[in-house]
Amino acid sequence: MNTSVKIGNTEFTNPILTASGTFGYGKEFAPFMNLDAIGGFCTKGISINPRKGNPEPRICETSSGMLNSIGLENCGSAHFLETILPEIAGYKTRIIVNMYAQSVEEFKTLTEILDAEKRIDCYELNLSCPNVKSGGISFGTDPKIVEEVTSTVRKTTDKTVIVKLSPNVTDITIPAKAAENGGADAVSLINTLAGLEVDVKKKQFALGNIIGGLSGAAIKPVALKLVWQTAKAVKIPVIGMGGISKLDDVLSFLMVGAAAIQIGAANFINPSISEELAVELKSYLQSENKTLQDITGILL
Amino acid sequence: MNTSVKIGNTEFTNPILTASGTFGYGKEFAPFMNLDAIGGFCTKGISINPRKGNPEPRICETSSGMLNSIGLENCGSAHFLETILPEIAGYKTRIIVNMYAQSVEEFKTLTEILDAEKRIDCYELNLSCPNVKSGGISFGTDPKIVEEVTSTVRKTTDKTVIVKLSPNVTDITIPAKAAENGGADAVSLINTLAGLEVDVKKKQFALGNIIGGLSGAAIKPVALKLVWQTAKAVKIPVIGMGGISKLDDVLSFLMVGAAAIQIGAANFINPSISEELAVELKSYLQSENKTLQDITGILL
Amino acid sequence: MSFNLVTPIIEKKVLNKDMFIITVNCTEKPLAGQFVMIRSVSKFFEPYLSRPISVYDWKDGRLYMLIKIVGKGTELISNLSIGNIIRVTGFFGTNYPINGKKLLLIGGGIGIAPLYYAAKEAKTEKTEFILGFRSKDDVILKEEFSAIGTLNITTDDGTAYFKGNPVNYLNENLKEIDNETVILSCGPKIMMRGIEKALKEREIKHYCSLDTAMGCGMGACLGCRIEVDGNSKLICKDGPVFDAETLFNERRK
Amino acid sequence: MSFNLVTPIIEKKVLNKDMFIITVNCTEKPLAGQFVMIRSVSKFFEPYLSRPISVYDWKDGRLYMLIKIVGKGTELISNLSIGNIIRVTGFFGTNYPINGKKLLLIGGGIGIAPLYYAAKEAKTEKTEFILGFRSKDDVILKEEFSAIGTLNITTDDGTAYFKGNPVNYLNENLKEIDNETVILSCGPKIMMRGIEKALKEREIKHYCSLDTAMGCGMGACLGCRIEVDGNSKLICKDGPVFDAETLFNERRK
Ligand SMILES: Cc1cc2nc3c(=O)[nH]c(=O)nc-3n(C[C@H](O)[C@H](O)[C@H](O)COP(=O)(O)OP(=O)(O)OC[C@H]3O[C@@H](n4cnc5c(N)ncnc54)[C@H](O)[C@@H]3O)c2cc1C
Ligand SMILES: Cc1cc2nc3c(=O)[nH]c(=O)nc-3n(C[C@H](O)[C@H](O)[C@H](O)COP(=O)(O)OP(=O)(O)OC[C@H]3O[C@@H](n4cnc5c(N)ncnc54)[C@H](O)[C@@H]3O)c2cc1C
Ligand SMILES: Cc1cc2nc3c(=O)[nH]c(=O)nc-3n(C[C@H](O)[C@H](O)[C@H](O)COP(=O)(O)O)c2cc1C
Ligand SMILES: Cc1cc2nc3c(=O)[nH]c(=O)nc-3n(C[C@H](O)[C@H](O)[C@H](O)COP(=O)(O)O)c2cc1C
Ligand code: FES
Ligand code: FES
Repeated sequence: MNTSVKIGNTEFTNPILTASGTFGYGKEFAPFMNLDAIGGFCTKGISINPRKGNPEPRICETSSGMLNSIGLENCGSAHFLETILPEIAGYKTRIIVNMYAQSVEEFKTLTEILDAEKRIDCYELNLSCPNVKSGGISFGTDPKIVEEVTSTVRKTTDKTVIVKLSPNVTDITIPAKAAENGGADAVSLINTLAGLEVDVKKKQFALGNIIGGLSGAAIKPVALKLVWQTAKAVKIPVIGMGGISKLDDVLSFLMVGAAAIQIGAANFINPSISEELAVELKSYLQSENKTLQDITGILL
Repeated sequence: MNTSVKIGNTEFTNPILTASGTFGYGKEFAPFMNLDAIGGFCTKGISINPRKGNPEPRICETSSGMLNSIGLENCGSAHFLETILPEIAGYKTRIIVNMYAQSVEEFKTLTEILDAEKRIDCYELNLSCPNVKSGGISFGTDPKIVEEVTSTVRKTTDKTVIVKLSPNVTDITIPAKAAENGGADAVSLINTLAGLEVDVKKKQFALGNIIGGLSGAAIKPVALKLVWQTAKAVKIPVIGMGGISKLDDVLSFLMVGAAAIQIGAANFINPSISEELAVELKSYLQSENKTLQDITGILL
Repeated sequence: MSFNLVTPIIEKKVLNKDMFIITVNCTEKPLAGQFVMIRSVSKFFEPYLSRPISVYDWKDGRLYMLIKIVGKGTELISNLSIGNIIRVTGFFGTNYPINGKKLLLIGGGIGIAPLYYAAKEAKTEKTEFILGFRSKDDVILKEEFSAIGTLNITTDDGTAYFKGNPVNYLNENLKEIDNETVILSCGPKIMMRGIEKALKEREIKHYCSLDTAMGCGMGACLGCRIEVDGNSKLICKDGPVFDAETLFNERRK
Repeated sequence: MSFNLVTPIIEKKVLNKDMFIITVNCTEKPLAGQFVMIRSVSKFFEPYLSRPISVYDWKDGRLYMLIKIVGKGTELISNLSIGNIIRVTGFFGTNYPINGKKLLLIGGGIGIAPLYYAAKEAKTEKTEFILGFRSKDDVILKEEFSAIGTLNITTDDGTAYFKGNPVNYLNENLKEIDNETVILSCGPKIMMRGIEKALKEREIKHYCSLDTAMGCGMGACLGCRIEVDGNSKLICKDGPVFDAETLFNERRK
């Protein structure tokens, strides 16, 4: 049963990937699952220099979900290349480095730093982070900047370039088309929904950073709608994510047009869920006597 | 313990209101609660002429929430004035008529039709409905139209005018300020988040209309963030709603700056929840020896 | 008068792997065919919506509910034990007309639930049931139903009683049913439509109880709307009992 | 070796209205001070995150967890019965150093949980406990703890044993504690900070176990980060056991 998916020049053995920030650098999950059982995984968002991230508390539980304001704490590109990549280079699964930068130049520099590394298969550009140059409003909201960042990275690398979109926009198809025009191999969506929680007893915000990103089953309907809308608006593959926790969720995203999916916060609930869903998807396709292409996009 | 709140020229006995579309026309809940125990309620969205609404299925359960694509089925302004209003006129609680129209002229006409009715205390303009004139994109996304609709209605009535905002925008403070400039007495937010669900077994969309509105506990963090943001951006009162199901939720919205709150889908879980929360709010304030104003906006 | 109770389960009887009966105190008296909305009461809102459940029986201030485990909500309720608290709101919906001289109650699967109380409340000369089950070991409540009417059982796989579904049984016995008989039915739509087709040349009244996912159950959310004869009806308020002839309009074809 | 078990509760002991012990089979052997992430397994994701729970005891392939009902998650687990399935993942975190000649284990409230297994695993000449409770009827597991060390109990309201909290007890008995003693503590932050203050002029080693809400418990979400001596540490991975001196740096003041 062939479940492989081609995105850009990267062949994934199956469409089950894991989402940035919820899978560490992969090795944290090795004790619990066979990393080669999934198509690939996204690393924590990497920036040129290490980042401390936001003040505590940084996570807070919500109804059927969680808020996080980690603030993209990461080890920085140098440490990633020298220490972390060698530890995960041995796996066969595809490695997608999620990139975090605060200007077009930074995205270019970061790509150049990483590009020599053969073992990195794809880049996922996190465009929902604040663009310091334009007063902190996120990159993802201005199509011109989305296109500029995408085409700049496109010219700097032959690796597969995935542009990750934020749901906190009026019309997500605008940044999606801008990424397509910029030469992206695919778009991935959705990043977290902006939200906050109040600790009523302490009469304080629950998160140190006040605003955080909402993930988990609660946001799945919003993610499905935006994936369906985007899959109809662009020709490049769409990678869907947002609240995926069971096989039906995987199938829902595939049916509305996602070529592959990413599992995020559900990795915290069951560290081997991504492998389990890859196995369940195969047996579903076998029992229905269908190929992946048979169900992808049937509701478009 | 005085818990009253003044919005425009309307005095509410307490800040607990119920949301349009989740409280019918009020009388459906009379067998289960004392309607005068809450500050007021919003009617189902009323349009000039009766509307059939969307095809079935029209509701679908989600994780900690529900999707609806009712499509603003309602009895129309004439039937509302002749048959329904007389049945609820006897209650003391404030009556807020939620208005649904597809053009500025229609909003004006609808206001004129309703305005003679003394028993109607406020209007809540539902600006998250599609604006047929501008190709169905919702009113709420274009600040010019928001301001035009608001000022048109403002000039047509002395009743309290509340403008209800959709969360499906990049920056909700833009339509909020436009409503303020148009002369709105208050803004109320959030309306539902756009979303969809898939019935995997039937390989179909769960809703007849494909896209529906997401309500319930799942969306509360998003609603809190948008209410906090809006309360900081405008001077007029903000009425907060989105997933309110328990006292802590009411307090959270008040603390981030809501002058009053609306309970929506939770009315389906417990038909007397709005009365219960009004009672619980009073005893909370008594036990904390605080007035409503003491806790409203302490986190702004 | 309506009620909105937060009340403990006082009795629980497991009939087979997916059917059980739970009992709560409820002083209000229901009409035949009415239903309640129930949910487990906890700090969580999962599943979010309450579930519509018919009155299976009501006596001495006690409400009995026959429940089949279908999905998340009914499964959660099935895991509750005596003493656990549930919210029960009701009674909702219109009633089965039960003043007919002769009653024929046709139920499919869990559709049998509202038929017991309806038959018990009816003052008729002749009460007969056709109850359809998948197979022998799915058959439940035989004594209860036969105590209040002539019970004919069908099993789809024929492992016992009449082989076939209730509509097959009806078609084979149509001649014995006179025009004074009123048919009350509940079950899958295809069964109710099948009954209508069987009654094509007949003047027999047939009321059916519809099943659909519900938001509020009390006429507020407009989620259960269907079109009957071109106009909007709410299954929870204008139903769940409808005149099958107008609903399916199979007889004029 | 790590494990990710979906396994039934095989034993449950209720100690008082908000404390209980549950047991599951678990062949892996933990180190003193390590913890697991547990959640009830159901179709719903409420509460969403798993809860970090220390190893209270481990013997003959069985893991014992002492749990205090605080909020939604611990309450849900408390309602489970023998046979109900839970997910248990672990073992996470660093261990208490237990090779000291003399051990003084100080616990406050539910903080006593990791101290039992730590003391049992330690090969020491002298093991002593100071366990603090709110009042007399909150005192639990007296036999268990006194069987493996000298047990001193404090109650905030003084209704039994020493009146005051563990730090008051420590201050009153500081002289008898020689510098060879290693202190292991777990409980509210103010208690651990209080111990550090008491040890101002002393060269006594003190390791404390921190408590915080956790997302993954396995070093992937970065949600449990704290700053120790200016650099980023993860409570779930670089802790939960920390050198209290560096953490609170009360001794240099
Ligand atoms: C007026 C009325 C009276 C009823 N009386 C009874 C009764 O006495 N006993 C009893 O066991 N059940 C009764 N039902 C059906 C019962 O409400 C559904 O079985 C229940 O809502 C399913 O909920 P769930 O959480 O188990 O399934 P879900 O987890 O919600 O869904 C599981 C699957 O069942 C489907 N489904 C959900 N709701 C319904 C529904 N209402 N009908 C058919 N399929 C559905 C879903 O589409 C899904 O595919 C009645 C329904 C109505 C409308
Ligand atoms: C390493 C470690 C080991 C632990 N070992 C044990 C143990 O052996 N036995 C035991 O009973 N508990 C232990 N805890 C604490 C336990 O994890 C929390 O009590 C639990 O997570 C609370 O979850 P809840 O759903 O009951 O509370 P929630 O419903 O999540 O919250 C209720 C209230 O408690 C607060 N709260 C939530 N989590 C924590 C927390 N971790 N610490 C303090 N307050 C919290 C919340 O802010 C809220 O105000 C341990 C915690 C850690 C980090
Ligand atoms: C703790 C946490 C950290 C995250 N960090 C990142 C990140 O560094 N970069 C990024 O693009 N997305 C990040 N995300 C977003 C996820 O990749 C994903 O887009 C989002 O959580 C929705 O998917 P889910 O509901 O399956 O989690 C993070 C999410 C969580 C919960
Ligand atoms: C079944 C249903 C019908 C609704 N109808 C309307 C409507 O007619 N007009 C409107 O402005 N909002 C309508 N809403 C949105 C609610 O008023 C409210 O803004 C939203 O549900 C968020 O609040 P909640 O999470 O508390 O339900 C409806 C919501 C539901 C669930
Ligand atoms: S279920 Fe809400 S109106 Fe019928
Ligand atoms: S709890 Fe996730 S990294 Fe520590």
